[in-house]
Amino acid sequence: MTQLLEARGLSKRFGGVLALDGLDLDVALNEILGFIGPNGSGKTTFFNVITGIYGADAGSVTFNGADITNAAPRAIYNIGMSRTFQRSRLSLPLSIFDNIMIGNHKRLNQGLWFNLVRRGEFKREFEASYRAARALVEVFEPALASRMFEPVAGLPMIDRRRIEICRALISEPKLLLLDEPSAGMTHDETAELMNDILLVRERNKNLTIIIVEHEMGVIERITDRCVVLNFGRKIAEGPYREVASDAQVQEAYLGVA
Amino acid sequence: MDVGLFAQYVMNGLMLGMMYALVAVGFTLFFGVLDVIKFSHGDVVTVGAFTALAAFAGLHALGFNSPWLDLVVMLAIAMMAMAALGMLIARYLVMPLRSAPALNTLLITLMLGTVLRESVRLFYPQGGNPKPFPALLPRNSIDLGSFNLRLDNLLMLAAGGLVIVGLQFLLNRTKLGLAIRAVAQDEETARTMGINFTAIVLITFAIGSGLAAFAGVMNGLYYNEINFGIGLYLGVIGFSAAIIGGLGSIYGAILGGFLFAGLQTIGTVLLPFASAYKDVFAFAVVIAIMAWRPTGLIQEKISERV
Amino acid sequence: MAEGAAKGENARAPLWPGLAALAAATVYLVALLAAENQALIISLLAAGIAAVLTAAWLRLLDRASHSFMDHEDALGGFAVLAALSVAVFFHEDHFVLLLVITVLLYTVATLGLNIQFGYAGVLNFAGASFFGIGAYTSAVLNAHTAIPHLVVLAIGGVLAALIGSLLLLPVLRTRGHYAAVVTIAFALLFKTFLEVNDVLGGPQGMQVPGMKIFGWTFNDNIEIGSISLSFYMNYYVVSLLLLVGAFVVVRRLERSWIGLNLDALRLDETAASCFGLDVVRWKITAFLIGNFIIGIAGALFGMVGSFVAPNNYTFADSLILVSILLLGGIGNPWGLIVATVIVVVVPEKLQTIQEYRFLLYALLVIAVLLFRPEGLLPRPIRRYFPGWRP
Amino acid sequence: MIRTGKIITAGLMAAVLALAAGDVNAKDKVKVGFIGPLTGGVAVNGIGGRNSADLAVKLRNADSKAKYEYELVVLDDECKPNVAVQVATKMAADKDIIAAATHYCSATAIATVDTYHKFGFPVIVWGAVLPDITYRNKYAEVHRVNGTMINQNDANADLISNLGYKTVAVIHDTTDYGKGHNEYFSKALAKIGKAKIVGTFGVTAEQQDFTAELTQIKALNPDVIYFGGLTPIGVRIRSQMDKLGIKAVFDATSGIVSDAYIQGLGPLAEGTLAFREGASTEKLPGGKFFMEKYNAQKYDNPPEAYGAFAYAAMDMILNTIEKVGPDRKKVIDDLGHVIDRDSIVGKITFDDHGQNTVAMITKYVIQDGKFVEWDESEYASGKRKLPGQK
Repeated sequence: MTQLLEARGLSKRFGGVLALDGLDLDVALNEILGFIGPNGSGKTTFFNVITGIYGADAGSVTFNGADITNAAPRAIYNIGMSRTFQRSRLSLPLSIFDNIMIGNHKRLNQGLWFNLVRRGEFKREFEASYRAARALVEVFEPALASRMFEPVAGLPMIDRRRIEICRALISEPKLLLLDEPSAGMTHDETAELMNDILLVRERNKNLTIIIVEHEMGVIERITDRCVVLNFGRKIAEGPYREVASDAQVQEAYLGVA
Repeated sequence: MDVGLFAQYVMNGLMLGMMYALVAVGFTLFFGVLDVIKFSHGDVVTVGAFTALAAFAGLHALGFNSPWLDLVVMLAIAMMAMAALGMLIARYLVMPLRSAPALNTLLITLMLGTVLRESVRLFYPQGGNPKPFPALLPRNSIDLGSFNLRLDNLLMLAAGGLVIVGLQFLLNRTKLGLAIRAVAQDEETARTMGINFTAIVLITFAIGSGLAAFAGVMNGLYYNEINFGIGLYLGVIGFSAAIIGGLGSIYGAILGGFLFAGLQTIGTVLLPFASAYKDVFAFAVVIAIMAWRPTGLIQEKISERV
Repeated sequence: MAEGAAKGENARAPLWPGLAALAAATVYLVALLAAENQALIISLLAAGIAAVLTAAWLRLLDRASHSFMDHEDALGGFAVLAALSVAVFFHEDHFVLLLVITVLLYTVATLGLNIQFGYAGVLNFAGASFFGIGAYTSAVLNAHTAIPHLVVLAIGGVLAALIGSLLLLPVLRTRGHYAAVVTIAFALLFKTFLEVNDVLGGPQGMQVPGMKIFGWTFNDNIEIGSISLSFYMNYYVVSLLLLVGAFVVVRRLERSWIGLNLDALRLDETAASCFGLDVVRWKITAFLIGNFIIGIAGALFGMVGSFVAPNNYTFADSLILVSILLLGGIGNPWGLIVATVIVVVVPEKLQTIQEYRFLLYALLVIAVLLFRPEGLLPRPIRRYFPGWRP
Repeated sequence: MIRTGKIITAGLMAAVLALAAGDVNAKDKVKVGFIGPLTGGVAVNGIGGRNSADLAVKLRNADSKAKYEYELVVLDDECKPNVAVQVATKMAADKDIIAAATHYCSATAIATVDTYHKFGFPVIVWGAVLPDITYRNKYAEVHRVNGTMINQNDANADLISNLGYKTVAVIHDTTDYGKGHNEYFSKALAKIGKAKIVGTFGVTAEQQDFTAELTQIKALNPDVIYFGGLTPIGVRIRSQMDKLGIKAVFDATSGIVSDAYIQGLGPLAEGTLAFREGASTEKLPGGKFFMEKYNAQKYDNPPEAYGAFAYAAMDMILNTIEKVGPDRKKVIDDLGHVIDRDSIVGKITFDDHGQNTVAMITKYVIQDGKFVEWDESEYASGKRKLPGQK
């Protein structure tokens, strides 16, 4: 099967620390890849490097056949990769709709003339986007769909997570990066959120997902395959059960001696 | 240019730089602990100078006439009064606004500056006029060619230097300094270390404002004249100095202060008979420095706020 | 706010509360401008404050703001009528007209500032300097060239934007307080430059020839039959047009994807760039458009005041512009109008305590920042089309 | 006193009645204006002038034979051209104000003449000395009771040359005032041809630190430093001269003739030269009368150097209004031919530019903390010597 994302010998250094140490990684089209490892093992750094927030010190990244090593974040977003953040990074004073539209940037006409003068056309584009956003929100939480023009500041954590995922999904990316979606949520909330994610996946078969997660239950339930990182290196790879039983992993990660 | 003249320029630059540095250090201290710019700082300098002047008048009313005694008492009163003022400002204007955008803090302290300035102008007797400031330091001077070396300038430079060294000692060698630096590094950790955050902030503002009073008195002794406007200018330059130096870095502030004075002096030498352009020159260089080093020359702490 | 918007989702707010608020404000403004006896003025101000507080307490203000959200176009029209009626009322009173013109043009300037700071979060502490660039442009061009004066206004805006673009590199590279110092340094540099450079009149300043459009001289009083209008009426009309224009542009900007882009980059540059936003492009756009608007306002104000001097464009004046922004409520154009009236008109009317007016004004701003940090009229949530319903 | 019609339409009937009740069966009220620097570094001169004008009005209102009851409207020009244009516009635009005594600072007076002309508002300048104020244009509205700086600079150059000084460095503020002084002094000095100017430095009014300029001057080592500017920077420059050990004579103008200068410098003020047109107040014809009345009012400021002129200007305005009635046009006509009118500053005659011709100049030297007339000073008698005085 074809590879959507290929990382080769990817390295990133912060001062003395090697956050990524010659990491090789392949992500197949349409799979859900679990990305696990102890804190500071380089998971988030990996996300930040492939999304262009940090430049790589060595190695290369290919996405959908194109070399995106050290490309700008916006270029990477434009060719179909989008993400959520470990610490929720919504624009709190803005409405639910606005936050989702931020994720819709590449499909919105950004021309000055269009936005300021051609208000008729703008209205059509706006209404279309509103319908799309609303439909997407309904998948996650119908109750939110009627509150599209309220500030997200007023929402509970789980709803913020949902909005953040909607923001990442609205542009229909090929690859979705989820950075600890369960952080700061109860067990039940997490379960609920995962169902929603799977539901989205049902509708859009060719969506590939990489998920960083500490809740092993989640990983076990939704991933096709796992990669375990430690000290920026890949120490194991495979279906969750195999990986979980791997001695090295248990020592490094699950802490079981 | 002959040596004497050159020495004269250097002396002028040093005196200016010392005053700028003392003000800039205040800005950088406040920013260190609270990530805020307290723009009323410049006008605290003014109020400090006027407090000292009032103290002087009081002393004379009481019949004291020894310059040294006068000077010591004036400094003590002014610095203590400004320290108190600084604490009040921190407690009731700056800390309540911590949750608000940093611009609000900047603006509220700017407005406070206006209040202080206007109060001096309106409520100090004839506060609208330039006030003579007593020359309390020995005025003996030696003429070395076209260089007029004055004892009082030397004394002031020495005093300023001592103050800065003392501050360094306080910050690096004492428990209090450790606490201040801890707070500056990271508020949360500091709290967990059991440091009383509020107390440290107040003390820091007291120290910074005390320095402002010192700078104010120095300004008075140097120019032998003070007016309600001196603070505005000193404040803006002190702020620029702290910024080009790198907010949060004491050395940066000192460097920035002397750098700015240097620029002004160089400006005059480079543009003889157009010396009025010296500030244009100095500020242009400041902008250039910001383009070159967006976080200041010595960077310890990036300001993400505002 | 939230529950208000929730109401807004299903029911359209009625028009009348907004209209009532507008009418009340207009009458009050006329009264304040007309009053000359100090006791009267002070009691008027007290009454005004009391009225606003009670209105807020009775939640009338929310209702007004909702009807503004839903019927903005209509109410905008009425606002223009109100402005015109004020002008008619004081048609021969030179000074009052000048005062209101000042309000109009300061509002235009703060609208420009609002794009930069309120939306894009690009600090500009040199607003008065760019205002001054516009004013000096009209001083020089009106005196030494035959360029039509409407074109001069445009040139004023362009020059402000051009000179402003000298600051682009440092402004783009710096953040927070460091960005602040760049514009502060520019403000000081600009004023000192005007002061020491004789070509532009030095500290003495320059006279600005009055405006002429198609041979119509603005500085002559207008005689229509028996009634005579102050010559300021000419400027009043042009200023009002300029304000309406700027207001519409800023509104449409905010209520478009561009407004969204600016908010996004203000609130979280990194996240925004992860979703395809070109931070540099939009920062530049905001900075230039903002300065352009400020420059035009300045150019017109130069002609109105018929005199320019460095002291009009000091750092302190820039701060006044910024404090108008904060008083009104960052990002809310209607708030800007209210704040400008307060900042420009009130100190002017309190002449008997003229020695103390700066002091009181500063205390007022401090109070607002302490007790209403989000400004008098906080910016409501973005509505792309007033009264639009799914 | 209030625009009744408007207040009523503004819905404030009650207030009007209350206020109107006050004026029942009084003399007609007439408003006259005063403009001067009430704040800033030269405030004392402005306040002295205001008190003197106020005195003139008070005495007139106390006089039962007066036809009208006068109200003095006072505005502050802060000695800044831009502010001056604003307040001048405000005053001239108020039709109720008939005429005014205006301006101590030349920079403000020269900036406002066009405004007075535009509004047809008669003014008498009471303190500003720049010739252009009356001579640049030929405005019927503008008059001046005090003399210009030309004569004082002649006298100044004269004294310097006669004392045998050879080299002069000039420092002047870069407003029209300072530039004017520089121009006329240089001319006068060149005409005599004994001393030469070795360097000229323009400085701005806000400047605090002059060591840079003074260091250059020190290198030029002049006998005399001529200063064309006002008290605040005068004080700074004189004290910083001392810092740099510059021994030269400090030779200043009417701009520093003010107790504030002496208070500002203490002993350092000793030996400063200054010049003023007209006799010193004590020696004026009406000087004694003026001082008595002034002190009787217990003002908290002395009248300062130009108080007597402010009194004379205001008194002339009141006389004219009594004569021709409260009508701007008539007042302008009457002021058009003023010949040998008595006043406390002596007979006043306006030439075709409305300039009072005051030939007499008083030379001052500061001795023991007082402005002493040169000819009576111990420096003239040789008892004391200025630096380098032969």
